Amino acid sequence: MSLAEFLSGLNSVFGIALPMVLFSVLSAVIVILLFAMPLGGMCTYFERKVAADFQERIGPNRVGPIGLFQFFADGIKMILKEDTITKNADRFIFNFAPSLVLAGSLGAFALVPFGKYVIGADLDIGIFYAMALGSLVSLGILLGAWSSDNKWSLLGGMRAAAQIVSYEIPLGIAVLSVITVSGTLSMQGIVSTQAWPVANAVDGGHFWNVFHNPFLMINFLIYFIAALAECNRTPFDLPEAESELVSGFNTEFSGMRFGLYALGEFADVILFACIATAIFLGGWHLPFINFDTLDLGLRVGDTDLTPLFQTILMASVFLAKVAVLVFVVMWIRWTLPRLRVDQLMDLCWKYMIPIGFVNLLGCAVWVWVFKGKSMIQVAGQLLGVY
Amino acid sequence: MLQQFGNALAFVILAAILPIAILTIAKFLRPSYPHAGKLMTYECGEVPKGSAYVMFNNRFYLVAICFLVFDVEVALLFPVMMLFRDSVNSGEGLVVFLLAFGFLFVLLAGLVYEWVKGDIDWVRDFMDRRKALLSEGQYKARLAQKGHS
Amino acid sequence: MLAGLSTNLGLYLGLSAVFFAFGVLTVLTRKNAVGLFMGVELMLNGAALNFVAFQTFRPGTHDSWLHGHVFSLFIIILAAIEAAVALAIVLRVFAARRTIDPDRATELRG
Amino acid sequence: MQLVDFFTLLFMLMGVVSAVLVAFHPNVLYAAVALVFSLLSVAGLYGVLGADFLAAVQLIIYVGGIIVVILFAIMMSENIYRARFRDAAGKFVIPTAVAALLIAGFLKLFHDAKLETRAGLNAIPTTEQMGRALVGPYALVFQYVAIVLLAGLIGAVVVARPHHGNPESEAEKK
Repeated sequence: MSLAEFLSGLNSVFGIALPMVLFSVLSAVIVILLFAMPLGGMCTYFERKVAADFQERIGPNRVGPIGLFQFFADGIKMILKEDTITKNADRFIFNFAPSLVLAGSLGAFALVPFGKYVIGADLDIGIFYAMALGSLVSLGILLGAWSSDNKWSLLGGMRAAAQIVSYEIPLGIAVLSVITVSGTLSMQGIVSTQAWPVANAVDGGHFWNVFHNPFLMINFLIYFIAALAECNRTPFDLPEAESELVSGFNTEFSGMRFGLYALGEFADVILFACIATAIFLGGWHLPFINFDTLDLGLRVGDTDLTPLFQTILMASVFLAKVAVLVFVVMWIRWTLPRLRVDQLMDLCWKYMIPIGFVNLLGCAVWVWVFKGKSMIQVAGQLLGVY
Repeated sequence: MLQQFGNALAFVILAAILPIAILTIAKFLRPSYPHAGKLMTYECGEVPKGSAYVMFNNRFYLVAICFLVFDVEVALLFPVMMLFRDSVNSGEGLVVFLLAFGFLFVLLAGLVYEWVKGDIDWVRDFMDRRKALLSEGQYKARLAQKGHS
Repeated sequence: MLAGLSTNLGLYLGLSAVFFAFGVLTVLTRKNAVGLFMGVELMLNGAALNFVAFQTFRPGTHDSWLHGHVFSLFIIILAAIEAAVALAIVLRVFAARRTIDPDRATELRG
Repeated sequence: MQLVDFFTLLFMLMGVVSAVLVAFHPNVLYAAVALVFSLLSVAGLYGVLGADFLAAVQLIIYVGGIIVVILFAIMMSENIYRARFRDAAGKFVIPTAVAALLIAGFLKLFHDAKLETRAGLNAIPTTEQMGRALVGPYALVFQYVAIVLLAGLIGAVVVARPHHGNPESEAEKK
């Protein structure tokens, strides 16, 4: 009874295609439990190390070789801390709100394209579904703040919800301009249109969307700023501003509940870095070389190992870009001061939305004039390369 | 396509169950000595008075209303803008362009209206900043019209 | 036992009927304006589900447009607009009357 | 039995139970949370029926927009959030009878109609087709909805505006 027989025997249980079910549950477990959560934890450590370097101090180096296991220590401490639910808090909603917040941020990791065929769920409405899950986060924060029956957490929760809700519009406009250029909603489709342009290839890529046209560059900045605001990161972390609102909507959370919200925030930062890399910075594409046509010629026995190495190469290129973006987010945290509420709302409604719409119009005109070609392709044609 | 939906659903279900699982695991591991002091809502050490649900600034509702309308606009533009590149290649790009941006500019008029009327100013009676734009006479007239001293 | 559940049109129509009926029930029993509005939302969802079910089970024979899906898309959009206006009215009534119990906000005078 | 049948049953049960809660729960806030679950179940059913774009639109506009607006409205009216008023059960008799009659009538109608079943749900992506419909036969409706949205936006903002000399600001001054 070898494993193969056991597995093939499985798919007749109740007639459900069990291997497919196992595959999807396994991919969910791997991406969420082995990628999103540990990386979220590591980010807390990286953030403190980066902050230490900016302020010329050493940062955590007690736990583990250079403090690498710091976040394990934090995690265990959080779990062992007492978690009190105040007397007149809504017990049911108080326990149910963090699962909404985490469902929104961790659930969208299904759409992160690590490699050509390596993606949680290659939906045809990829990026649109990611924005839909983003709306669950604001609902979870609002319910969490409301149910803790505390003036400060309610005000902080309302401000956080108003901020996240109103910054979803510039985010949507930036994604719209990417869709105008790439023509498809599925994440793998958007990434595949960003390959390095090959001379008169039928469906060749037009290199990274950021360099597709000048309007899309500006919309990348708008996407990045709106993503910062969505994750409540400085300079938009007014809802948790320690000084004014006593730590905003998570005033009443203690113990592991607070740990979950902090983990949710970092999972959001990583998620938006991954999505920004996938739709703006060309996912796993590098300039000048196209991975899928790269034949490494690695053959062991009769199995061709090229696809395996290609996938590893693609995933590492993708994760390198994500790391750069996450570093920039941390970098911004220790350089920019915090915005007031009215500056925050003015920036969104009076500056980012109009600029986003103008750049969306610019993108459409560019696609119409140059028939969807990017700056690089047009320049190549002028220089006679393509 | 249903298989991809199944994968996405597996992600969402796992992500929703995770916090509940972690919290129940943590419930057994952690100490729990609730006494009156801990169970009071935190109010910088004071005894909390009054309910937490005070009536507050209705700027939140104007933001919620504006968000709803512009979110609908973005959601409606998604399928149309997705078609735009193919329609340009197949020759009818102008029609899609005019329809999409006609829709967009009608709603942008709403944003301009609110901007001019000062509805999306977060601080009510934002007249002092507006004063810089108006001449002295216009500002006095504006104040008189609003019935201020 | 569960075979063919998802491919049976009657179930979807039955569910949309249940949604609609509970929407009517919510409108009749809720005491405040926001509760009424939730009932209307349930009714709209029941109708939209009906359109989508018929589009999937009986696609148009003479053209391949997704009429049912587009129709329920417009239902969702107009429900959103209705929510915006309803919130504004509820805000006004609450500011003027300090309560949003429809029974007590009956006078039409200013 | 396909896995999709299991999820269809799950969504339907979730929908019915949450619809009952929306109608009968004394606390309005819990009714709003139940409404969230019924909207999620309808979004799931759209997914099963193959309308993937509609499932995402439902999530974004309903769960991300309307429920947030409803919660804002509930949070503002403070006297009902905690009110676990147990009003007279009599209030539920007539409406429940009306609802039961409605459900019985519809179910009988659908039972007699011998509605057809399909071999399987071949789900094809619908976003492209929806976009073509919005630009094709429904182009006029598309522009008309823009004007309705604009009217709704300006109307809601004017009504919700706090000052500029309407009765509310006099009430504030008194």
